[in-house]
Amino acid sequence: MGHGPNAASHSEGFPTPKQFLDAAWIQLREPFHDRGPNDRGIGWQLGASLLRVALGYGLAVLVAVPGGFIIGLSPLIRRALDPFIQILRPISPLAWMPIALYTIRNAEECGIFVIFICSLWPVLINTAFGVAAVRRDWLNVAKTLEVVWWRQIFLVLLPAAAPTIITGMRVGLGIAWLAIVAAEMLVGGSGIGYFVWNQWNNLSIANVLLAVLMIGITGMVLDLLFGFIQRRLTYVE
Amino acid sequence: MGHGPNAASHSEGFPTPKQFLDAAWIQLREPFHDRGPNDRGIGWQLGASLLRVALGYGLAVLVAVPGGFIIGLSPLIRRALDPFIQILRPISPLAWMPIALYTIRNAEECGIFVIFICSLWPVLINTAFGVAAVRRDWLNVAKTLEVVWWRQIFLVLLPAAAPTIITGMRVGLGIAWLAIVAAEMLVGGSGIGYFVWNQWNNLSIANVLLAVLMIGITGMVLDLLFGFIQRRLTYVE
Amino acid sequence: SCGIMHFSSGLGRRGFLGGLAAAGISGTAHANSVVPVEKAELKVGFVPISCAAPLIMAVAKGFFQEEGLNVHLQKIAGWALVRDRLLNGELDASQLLAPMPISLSLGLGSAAQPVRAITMQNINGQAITLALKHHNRRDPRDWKGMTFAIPFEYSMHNLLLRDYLAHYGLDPDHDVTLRITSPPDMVANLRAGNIDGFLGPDPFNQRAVYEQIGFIQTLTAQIWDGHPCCAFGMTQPFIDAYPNTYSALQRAMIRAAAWMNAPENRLEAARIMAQPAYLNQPEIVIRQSLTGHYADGLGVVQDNPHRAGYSPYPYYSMAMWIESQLRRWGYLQRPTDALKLAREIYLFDDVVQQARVVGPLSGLQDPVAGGFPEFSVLGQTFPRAGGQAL
Amino acid sequence: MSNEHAVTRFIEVSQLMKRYKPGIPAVFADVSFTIAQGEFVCVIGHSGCGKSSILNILAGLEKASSGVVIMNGHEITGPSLERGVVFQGHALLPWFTALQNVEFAVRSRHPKYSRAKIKEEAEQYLNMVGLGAALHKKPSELSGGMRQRVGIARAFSVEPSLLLMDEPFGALDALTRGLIQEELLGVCARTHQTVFMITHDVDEAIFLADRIVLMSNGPGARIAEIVKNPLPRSRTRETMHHEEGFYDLRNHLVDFLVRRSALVTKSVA
Amino acid sequence: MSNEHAVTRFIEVSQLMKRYKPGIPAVFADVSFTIAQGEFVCVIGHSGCGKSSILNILAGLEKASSGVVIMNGHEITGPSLERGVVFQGHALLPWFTALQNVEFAVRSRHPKYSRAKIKEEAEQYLNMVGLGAALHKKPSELSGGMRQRVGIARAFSVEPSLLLMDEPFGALDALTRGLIQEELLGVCARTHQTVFMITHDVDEAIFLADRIVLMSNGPGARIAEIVKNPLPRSRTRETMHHEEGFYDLRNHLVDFLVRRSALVTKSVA
Ligand SMILES: Nc1ncnc2c1ncn2[C@@H]1O[C@H](COP(=O)(O)OP(=O)(O)OP(=O)(O)O)[C@@H](O)[C@H]1O
Ligand SMILES: Nc1ncnc2c1ncn2[C@@H]1O[C@H](COP(=O)(O)OP(=O)(O)OP(=O)(O)O)[C@@H](O)[C@H]1O
Ligand SMILES: O=[N+]([O-])[O-]
Ligand SMILES: [Mg+2]
Ligand SMILES: [Mg+2]
Repeated sequence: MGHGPNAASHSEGFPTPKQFLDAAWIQLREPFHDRGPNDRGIGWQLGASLLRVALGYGLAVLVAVPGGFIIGLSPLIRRALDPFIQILRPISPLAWMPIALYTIRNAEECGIFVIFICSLWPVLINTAFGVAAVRRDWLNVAKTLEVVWWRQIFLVLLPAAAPTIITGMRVGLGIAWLAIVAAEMLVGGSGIGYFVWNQWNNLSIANVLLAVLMIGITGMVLDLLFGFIQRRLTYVE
Repeated sequence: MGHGPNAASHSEGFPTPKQFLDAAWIQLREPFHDRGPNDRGIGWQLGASLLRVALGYGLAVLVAVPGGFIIGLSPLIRRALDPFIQILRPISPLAWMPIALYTIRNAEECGIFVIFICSLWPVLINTAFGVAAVRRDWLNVAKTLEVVWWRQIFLVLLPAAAPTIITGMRVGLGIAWLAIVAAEMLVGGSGIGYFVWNQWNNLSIANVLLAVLMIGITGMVLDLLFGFIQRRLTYVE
Repeated sequence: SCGIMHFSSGLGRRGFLGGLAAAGISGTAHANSVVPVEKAELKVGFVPISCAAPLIMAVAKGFFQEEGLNVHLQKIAGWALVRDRLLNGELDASQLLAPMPISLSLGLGSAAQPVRAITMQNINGQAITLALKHHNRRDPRDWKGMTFAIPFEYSMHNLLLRDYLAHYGLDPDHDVTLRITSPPDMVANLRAGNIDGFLGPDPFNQRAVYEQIGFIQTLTAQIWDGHPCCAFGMTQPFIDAYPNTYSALQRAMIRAAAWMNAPENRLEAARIMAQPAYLNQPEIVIRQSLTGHYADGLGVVQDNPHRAGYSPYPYYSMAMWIESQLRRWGYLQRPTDALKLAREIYLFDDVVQQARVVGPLSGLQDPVAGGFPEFSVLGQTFPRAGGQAL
Repeated sequence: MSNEHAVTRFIEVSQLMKRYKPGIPAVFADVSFTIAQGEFVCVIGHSGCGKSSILNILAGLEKASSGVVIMNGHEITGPSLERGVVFQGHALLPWFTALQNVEFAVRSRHPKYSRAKIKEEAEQYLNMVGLGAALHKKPSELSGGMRQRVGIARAFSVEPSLLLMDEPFGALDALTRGLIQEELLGVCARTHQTVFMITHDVDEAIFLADRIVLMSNGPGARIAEIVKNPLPRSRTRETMHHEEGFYDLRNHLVDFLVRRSALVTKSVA
Repeated sequence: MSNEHAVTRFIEVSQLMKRYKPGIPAVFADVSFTIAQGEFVCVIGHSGCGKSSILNILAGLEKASSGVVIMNGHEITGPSLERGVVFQGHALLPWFTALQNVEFAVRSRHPKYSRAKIKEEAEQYLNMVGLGAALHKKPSELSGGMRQRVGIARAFSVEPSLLLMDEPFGALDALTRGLIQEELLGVCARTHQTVFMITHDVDEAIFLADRIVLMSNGPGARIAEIVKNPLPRSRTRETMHHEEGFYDLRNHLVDFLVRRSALVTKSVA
C-alpha cells in the first residue's frame, strides 16, 4: 500500500465482531436513555430523524400531489415548469443546506426544508406523469356518466394514478432518508445523522457501524412499508 | 470602504439579483483559473466532480450489470442476496464516509467509493429485475433456434433488459450526483462540493447559489443525456 | 502580489543568512541541520481559521522554502478529517487542535497513535460569541438550557468553555447542550437560531459581529491569557524516519510564529490570509481579529492586543492542563503519568533547541526555561504551587 | 334496403364527416343513417374505416368535422347519461369491484338515492347479466366474458335511451362470445333497448342485428349498403346456421368484406 | 376418421398427458395422433384445453407429464432447429429489424455462413412472404400482419422439418388474416412443409388444414375426433364457401365447439 512511515498503522482500530457487539449492546441496551441533551440513546436519535422526515416528507407530499395533479392535467403548465423542475431536482440536499440555514431563520425548519425539497421532485414528477397517463377510456366512462368533477378526481384520476404516485412517494422517501443524515450532520443537535457525526468525531467506528446498520434497517423497513402500500394500491388492468 | 472596526456591515442576508450576477460574473469569467490547489475556478471544480463521478459510477456499472445478470438469472441467488441489498441500499452516502475513511485511508478513493456504493444499488436491482422479466417468448425463440449462450446474453437478454437497465443507470447517476456534492463537502480538496463548502466558509451565499445552480444544470444535462440513451434503447413491443 | 513577492524574497534572504549564522554560533551539534532534508515535498493540512496563520505565513513568506521544504498546503473541512488524513498517511504534518496529539496518543476513542505537537501555532485567538438576542444575558449563570457550538471534543474550545461554565456554576454536561459544529456552520446556525452561542476560532467570532448576528461575550485571552489553541503536529514514525525534515519544519514554524507575533506584520498577514486559497474571508474581519482592535457587536470598539498571539513553544504545563481537564470531564479515565506524557507528546525541548539554531528573532519571546510556566486560568493558578509538575 | 324506418326516426345521423387533421383525407364522409326506437343496428367494416369515430361522435366524446346527429329532436353536443357506452376492452375501473363499478354508474344517474338503494339497483343489473355471485370481485379476478358482462350491466344501469357498443366481444373466445351474445339479445328484447353496435364478426352481426350497416374501407369511407336481417327475431345462436336465408346473408356479407368493401371506396373516392 | 396415415408416421404423439401441479387435474390426457410428412394439421378447441401445452411439448419447450413424441424415429427431448415455431403474438425481437430477426435465425442454422450469405438468405425468405420492401423496419413499424409474416419467414428460414404455429393470426383483423392465410397455404404447398397449427377459427381450419384435430374442453381434455378435410387443395379463401361440402364441415365443427366439446369431456371424465 506504500504508506509513509507516518501512516501509523491503525488496522487494529477497525472493530472486531466482539468489539462491535459490545458497542452495540451498550447502545441498544437502553436505546431511549436521556442523560441530558448531550447524551441521548440511539433509539431517541432515530426517533428524532424519523420525526424530521415525517414532517419534511409529509409536507412534500402535501404540496407535490396537488401540484402534480395540476401539472399532469395541464400540458401548458407542464411545459412551463419542466425546465425548473429539471434543474432543481438534481441539487444535493447538502448543497441546499447552506441556503436553507441562511434564509430560513428557524431552528428545525432548515432540516425539514431540506427533506422537503429533496423528496418533493419524485412525488411531483410521478404524480404529474401518472395523472397525464390515465387511460382515456376511464375518463370517457366518467364523462359519459356525467360524473361531477370532484368525484372524477377522487374516484377516477386519483385511484388510476395511485400506483405511479405511490412509486414516486417511495422513491421520495428513499431520498428523504438519504438526505436526513446529511442534513443532521450540518444542522446537528439530534438525529441519527448527528449521532454518526458525533461518533465519527470520537473515532468510534463501532458506533458508526452500528448507526449505519440502523440507518439501513430503518430505511429498509420504510421501503417495505411503502412496497406494501404500493401492492395494495396497484390494480391489475 | 471604511477601515475602522465598526465599519462592519455585510449585506444582510440573501443576495440581490445584482449581487448574484456580479458574483457569478467573477466566477464564470475565468472558470478554469488555477491559483494553487486551494483556489481553483468553478469550471475546474465541476470537472473534478465529474471525473470522480465518472470513476465511481463507472465502477458501479461495471460491477452491477454483470452482478445483476447473475442475480436476475438465478432466483436462488436473488433470494439469498435480497436482504443485504435491501439493508445496504438506504444507507446515506455521508454515513458511508466515516467507514470509508477509516478503511480505505485515502480521501480521493473514499469519494469514489461513496459514489460507487450509492449508485451501485439502482443499477444492480434494475438489471436483476430487467433480466428476470425478459419475455419468455423471446427466450423460447432463442431456445428453439439453439442459439449459443453468449449470443443469448448479448443478443437477447441484454437488449431485452436494456431499457430497465438504463433506467436503473439513470437513477444511479442521479444519486451519484447527489452524493458527490455531499462527499466533497465533507472530504474537500476539490470538486463542486468543495467549492460550495469553501464559499460557505466565507458565508458567500451568492457563490453558493451559483454553485447550486451549476450543480442543478449539470445534473440536468447528465439526466437528459441518459434520457436520450434511454429513448434510443427502448423498443416498442 | 508583485510587491509581496519582492518583500518576501528580501526577507527570506535575511532569514536564510540568519539561520546560517545561528548554526555557526551554536557550534557543531546542529551543523547537520542545514544538510538537505530527507523529504522535501510535504503535504500539510490546515483548517481555514486564524490559528493557521503561522502555517500560512511559512508558505506565503517562504520560511519553508528557506529550509529546503516544498510544502503543499491542503485546506481541510473539519478536525475529524484532519485526524483521519494524518493517521492515514495522506498528510505528512498538519495543524492540529492542541489537545489532539494528547487524545490521539492516549487512544481516546480509538487505538493509540503516537502523534506529536512539534510546535505550538498560536496562543489566544478564540472567543465566546453569543447571539445578539442574548445581549441582556451576559452573566453565564443565566445560560442554563442554552446550546453552544464547539468545533471538536478534543479542542481547547471545548475545555475552555467547560471550565468557564463550571466556573460560573453550570454543569456543562447537563445544564447546556454542547454541539460539535464546523466553524462556518457556527455562524449560520447562530443566525438560524439553532445555537445560542459558540466558543469558536477566529475569524468566525468577528464574522458573527460583522454579520450583525452576534456579539463577543469574552475573548479566551480573558479566560486564560496565553492559552494554546492549535498545534502543529505529525506522527512519531515520521519524526523517526525524517529527523532533518522534522527539525527544518520546526525552524520554519518558529520563524513564522515570530513573524506573526510582531504586531507590525498583522496587517500584511490579514491581507494574505483573506485570499481565497487560505481563509477566504473578508480582510476586515481577519484584521480585526488579528489586531485586537475590533467591534464587539454591542456598539463598542474594543482594544485588546492580546486577542491573538503566536508562540511556538509547546509547554509541558499546557499539556498537563489539557490532560487534567480531559480527566475532569471524563474523557480520560485510566491512570496515566501526566508528566511523562507531556514530555513525550509536547516536544518543547526540541523547539527550544531549534529556536537556538534559528537565533534571536524580533517577535519571538524567550522560552520559559524547563517548560513549566505557571498560568492563571480564570483566576486559578496552574500548576498549583507544589504540584507534581514542579 | 335503407330508409324504410324514416317515420320512426329516433336517431338521425346526417352527412357526417370526420377529418382528424387538415390536409389529410377525411376518415369517412357523407355518412347518413337512422335508427328507430328499439332497433338493434350493427356496423361492419374493415379496420380504420372510422367505425369507432362514428360511435364516439354518437356518444358525444368526439366532434364531427361536419354533419349532425339528432337524437329525439335534439342535436348531440356532448356526453350524456341518455347514451350508455360499452367500451371496446370493457373499460371497467380496476380498483373497484364489479358492484362498485355499477354503483358508480347508478349514483351518477340517481345522485339522490340512498346508499342502500344504489346497492340494490346495482345488484339487480348484475343479476340481470348473471353475475350475482361475483359482486365483490375486482375486474382482474373476473374472466374476460364476466368483465364484459359487468360493462354491459353498467351501461344498462343508467337506463340509457341508446346503447352504444364498440366491438364489445372482440377479446373473447368463441364459446364465451356465443353465450354473452345470447344474453345481450335477451336483455335487449326484454327492455326494448335501442342499440348501435360495432363488430368485425359477420356471424355476430347476423345473430344480433335488425339492420347491418356495411362500411367501405377508409380513408374516405362511406356507407356502402344497409342490409336488413331477414332471419326471425326468435333465432338462436345454435340453430341460426340451419335457418333459411342464413347462408345467403352470410355469403353476401363475407363477399362484401373480402371483395367489394375496397371496390366501393375506389369507385366513390 | 383417424389413423389412416399410420403408414407414413412422421410425427407420432402417443399417450401424452400434462399435469402442471400434483394434486390438480391433468390439463389433458390420453392424447395420441400422428402427422404425415407434408401434412397440414390444425387443432381446434376451447381456451384452456391445453392446445398451447401440446404445441410446446412438440417444440421441446415443455416436458410432458407422461407419454412421448417421436419424430422421425427419435424422441423429442428439447428444442431443436428441426422444429420451427411461429409464436402466438409473433415474438419478434423488437430491437432488431425485420431482416435482423430473420438473420438471427439463419445464422443459428448456418453458423459458418458469411455475413453476406446470411443476409442474402434472410432477404430471400422475407421476399417469399412479400416483405422485400420492409427489410429495415423494426417490428413496431410494421402492421400486425407484416409482423406475423416476419415470424413466418423466420420459422421457414431454418428449414424446419416441422413447423409449429400457435394461433398465429389471432390478433389480426379479418382482411389481413385472409391474405396471410392464402400466402401461408401457398408457401407450404410449394415447400411441402409439414405443419401443426392451433387455431380458434373454424373457417381458418377449414381453409388451411388437411386434417383437423378437435379437442374437448379442459381440464382433463381429450382428442374428441380427428376430421379429414374433404375440400380440394385448390380451394381459395374467396370461393371456399361456395365449395361443395363446405357448410357440412363447417356446421359439424361449429356444432362441436358450441355443444359437443363440453359433452365429450363430461362423458369421458
Ligand atoms: N384521435 C385521433 N387522431 C388522429 N387520427 C385518428 C384518431 N382516432 C382515430 N384516428 C384515425 O382514424 C381512422 C379511423 O379510426 P377508427 O378508430 O374510427 O377506426 P375503426 O373503424 O374503429 O377501426 P378498428 O376496427 O381497428 O377499431 C384510423 O386511420 C385512425 O388512425
Ligand atoms: N406454466 C403453467 N403453470 C400452470 N398452469 C399452466 C401453465 N401453462 C398453462 N397452464 C394451465 O393449463 C391449461 C391449458 O393451458 P394452455 O395454454 O395449454 O391452453 P390453450 O388451449 O392454449 O388455451 P388458449 O386457447 O387460451 O391459448 C390452462 O388452464 C392453464 O391455466
Ligand atoms: O476550528 N477550530 O479551530 O475550532
Ligand atoms: Mg374501433
Ligand atoms: Mg394457447
